[in-house]
Amino acid sequence: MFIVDYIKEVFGAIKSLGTGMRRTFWYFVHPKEIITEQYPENKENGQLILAERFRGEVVMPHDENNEHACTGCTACELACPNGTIKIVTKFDITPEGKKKKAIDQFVYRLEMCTMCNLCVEACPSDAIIMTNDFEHSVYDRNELTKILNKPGSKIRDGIE
Amino acid sequence: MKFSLEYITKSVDGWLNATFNPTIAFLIESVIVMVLVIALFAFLGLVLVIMERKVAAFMQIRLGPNRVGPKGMFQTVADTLKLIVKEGFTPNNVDKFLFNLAPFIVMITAMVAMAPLPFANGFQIWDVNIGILFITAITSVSVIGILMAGWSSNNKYSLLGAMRSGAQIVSYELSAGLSILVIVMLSGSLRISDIVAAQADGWWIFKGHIPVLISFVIFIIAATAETNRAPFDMAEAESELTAGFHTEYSGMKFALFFLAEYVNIFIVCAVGATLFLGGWMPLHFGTGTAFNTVMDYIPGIVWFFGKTFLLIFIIMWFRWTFPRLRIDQLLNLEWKYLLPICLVNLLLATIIAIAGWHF
Amino acid sequence: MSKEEFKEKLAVTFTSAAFDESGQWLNMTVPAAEWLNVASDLRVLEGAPFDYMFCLTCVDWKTKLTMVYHLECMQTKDIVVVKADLDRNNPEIESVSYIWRTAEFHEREVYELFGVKFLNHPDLRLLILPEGWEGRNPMRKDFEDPVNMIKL
Amino acid sequence: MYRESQIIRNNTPDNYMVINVGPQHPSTHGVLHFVITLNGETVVKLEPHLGYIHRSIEKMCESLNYRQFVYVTSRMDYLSSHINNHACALCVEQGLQVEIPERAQVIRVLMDELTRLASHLLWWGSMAMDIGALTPFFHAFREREMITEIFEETCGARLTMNYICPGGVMADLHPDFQAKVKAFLKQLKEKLPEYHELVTGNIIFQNRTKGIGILSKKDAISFGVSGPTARASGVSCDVRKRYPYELYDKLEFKEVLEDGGDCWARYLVRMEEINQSVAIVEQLIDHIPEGDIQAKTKAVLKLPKGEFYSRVETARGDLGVYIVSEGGTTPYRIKFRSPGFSNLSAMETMCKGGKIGDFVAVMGSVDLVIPDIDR
Repeated sequence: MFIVDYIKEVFGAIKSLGTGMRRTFWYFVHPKEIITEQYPENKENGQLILAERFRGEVVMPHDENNEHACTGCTACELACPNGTIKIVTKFDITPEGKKKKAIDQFVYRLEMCTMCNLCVEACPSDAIIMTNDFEHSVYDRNELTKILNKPGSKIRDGIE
Repeated sequence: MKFSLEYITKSVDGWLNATFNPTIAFLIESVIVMVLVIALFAFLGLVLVIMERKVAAFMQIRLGPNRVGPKGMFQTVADTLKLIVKEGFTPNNVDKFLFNLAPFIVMITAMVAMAPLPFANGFQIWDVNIGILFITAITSVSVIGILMAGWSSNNKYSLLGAMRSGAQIVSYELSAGLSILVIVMLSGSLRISDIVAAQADGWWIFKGHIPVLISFVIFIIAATAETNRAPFDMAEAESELTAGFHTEYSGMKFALFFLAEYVNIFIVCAVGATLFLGGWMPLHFGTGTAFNTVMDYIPGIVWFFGKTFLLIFIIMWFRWTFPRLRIDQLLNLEWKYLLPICLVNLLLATIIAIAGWHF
Repeated sequence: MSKEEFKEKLAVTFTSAAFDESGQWLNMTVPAAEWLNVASDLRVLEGAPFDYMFCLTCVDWKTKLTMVYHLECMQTKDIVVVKADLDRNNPEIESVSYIWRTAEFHEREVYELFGVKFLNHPDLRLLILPEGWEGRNPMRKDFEDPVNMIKL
Repeated sequence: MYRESQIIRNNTPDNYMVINVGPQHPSTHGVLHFVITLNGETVVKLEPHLGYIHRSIEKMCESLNYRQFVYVTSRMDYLSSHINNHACALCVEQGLQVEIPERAQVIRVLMDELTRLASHLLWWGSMAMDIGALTPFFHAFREREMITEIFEETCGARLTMNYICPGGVMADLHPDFQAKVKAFLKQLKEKLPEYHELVTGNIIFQNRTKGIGILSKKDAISFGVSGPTARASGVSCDVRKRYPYELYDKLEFKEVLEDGGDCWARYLVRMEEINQSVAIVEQLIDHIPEGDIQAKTKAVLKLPKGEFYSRVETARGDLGVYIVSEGGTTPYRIKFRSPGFSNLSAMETMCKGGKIGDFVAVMGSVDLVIPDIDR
């Protein structure tokens, strides 16, 4: 009958709305379900856990003797799709008096980097790695152009 | 002694009339009332916005604003400061007069509609004998402000939003009015203080049988629609019309729209609380029990605001749960469902009122 | 149907087409002038109507342009690739928007990127590029843009 | 001469209103620009204008070698970036004729399905948001966040992973991977009924979607529509079933078909696809074989002269990668057949005659990702 259908429709509608409202009210009275993380605070209280593989920035690790593993082979420069890496080489004079190619500056332009990991994959001597530092904001764009090898550093012995 | 604001208002009135001549006393009283209303507006704006944001956040498993002040309580103060400082931008080719007038019309109607609201026993600005008619009449003027804003903005989104809003408010006035009529019939008066007094022995929602329950539900729906709140926020319809009729407004003019929206919510909820939930009347069960005595010691103004904020919470709860209706469905809902139900309901209520079956 | 069987079947209908079955799918090169006839025949082909065009593109071979149409039959899962060579200086080919509606957008894209004119296209305008780019076709191999192109 | 249908282009009368939806509009999910002609509230004509974020990825790829160009494709359909990378890897492998180790294949399929889950979860939230319910968006993001954390742990990034590379995958799975995926599946199964309570059962939502934006089966095929949008019209077009790649022919899952063709059918298809993806992940998660994660390939890849085409099923539909190689280290011409582009062309048919609200609902249900259209 028409009237019965009409009333059924109305009550069905109200019931469907009621289930939704019950769900939101359940969340309203269960503040423990809140998943917000407070960004600058969570660094201090230890909630901010970054995955160890998270790719934030390319760095060149140096050991305690200020030595790195980069031979200046430019494999990373070739692998980079964006021209982020530029390697400036120089010639060192070894104690034997031979000329040896070494890096002068490992220029890394963070503003062009897409964190694709191809340079790290390409590096034959594992000289560069990705760190999970993600706070890159600076006031001047020039600060994003970084020189990865520390001043005075030299290549570790035994890496060709 | 029970706390009542009536003594304060009476003694202030008496002192003023004794000290000054009646005209000056009246003027001073007007100034006091104006200051109080504006203070209430500011208070409502600040409280309702933070309440809405917190309710939304908790339903959406978020924390909500929590940076300014303790638990983010001063967030709205900061927002208001920002809106005051912002440039009140007027775009090219707008009808400047109407464009600047519209927010004030919306605001003034909201202010005027507050006149007959009884905040507590005897704490009422103007106890006019057609109080409830006055409120319904005044609140429907605000649609003119919205239409003005939409038309003068020289923006198609604004125009669409304003037209939607016009159609919507004209339709939902009907069911809001009819559901109010049920209470008016049962109380036998349009004067708000009489309606409240009629609920001294129990709120209408408890003693009015099913017709009052139905009209309460319909009133809440119509109130949501009349204040352009989701799921009936066709005038703004964020995902369709960006911001609807106030797309082009910024700065303080936008703040006025924003404030008026929240004040309107407060007014319709206060009307709902007065008509259905007994206004400032405390909750009573039976007669002369200890429970009733305890309830009597809670001041009327607390009851009034408690009930109003409960209704406001329900309306916010709607907003953060439901999807938006489409404009034709919105009108269908009114003309196909709410209006017939309202008319049948009115008939039932008439029978009950005539036969005196209500408690 | 294997590629060979399929080729034999098509070769009966399309006498002017050259077939190449070395690739992943059966390739079929037709003269540009006959493309519209071939297309409408393929669309209603007996047993395997190619009703789904999933790719339409163009390749610039520096001496010529080649239109590449990937067609699929929804029922038999057969795929045929139809190619048509165009003159690079005045590339023109009949539009197939009326046969496969998806071609309308793809042809507009090819029109602006390669400058191929589609005859009888319902709405041949620039789709992606802003106004004023008519005649400059960025996907052609000899396109030069001194401002926006960065050579690594 | 065969004619699919008459394409009628009328000049609209002067009293119709033209509004620009986009490029900055809350419901276009990006910088898509629609010029909509309205008669009152009714959509008379709808015309997309593209190109606001066109990066010309096809031209860029012509100067990148076969290892480098994969990362760019993550930026096309950023919600299914694993699947995009997968398509490129498949195409290059087809040219190189290399066999992928089984472990790598399983990892790829797992990642694909997790991506599909993440994409559909985001779609669910944003569709509800388009219709006007804001709360579901945050609820969907809670589950999606778990997937992005899984990706972050294994792949090193949350959105543009560049994890699947020609020859296999870039890194081995993180030791916690299986446990985390299982925890995620458990949570998703717990929360899915809530999704249905919040949105699916809601009478307003049903009224907003049922019978809205109907795309007939004939039109769907003619417009080249693919993915869930086409399957909601009854077109069986799941590439995973029709032209199986990797392990998909060995897995048990259903191709979800609906025949309504309206927003509601599209909604149901995607919701059911969530269940199917969960089923696929459950089949594989306990049976990841040991072995290599990469086939042995040269440092610099060279494809033989020829044409290679690979098709995969992304969360939005059929993604095709068409490489024309001249034998060098870079592709001579590369074409991405993106699902969004074809789906977009069917928008006018779906929206015509509806209201503005219907347009928004269609927009939500078709689930367009603008960088995918603009490439």
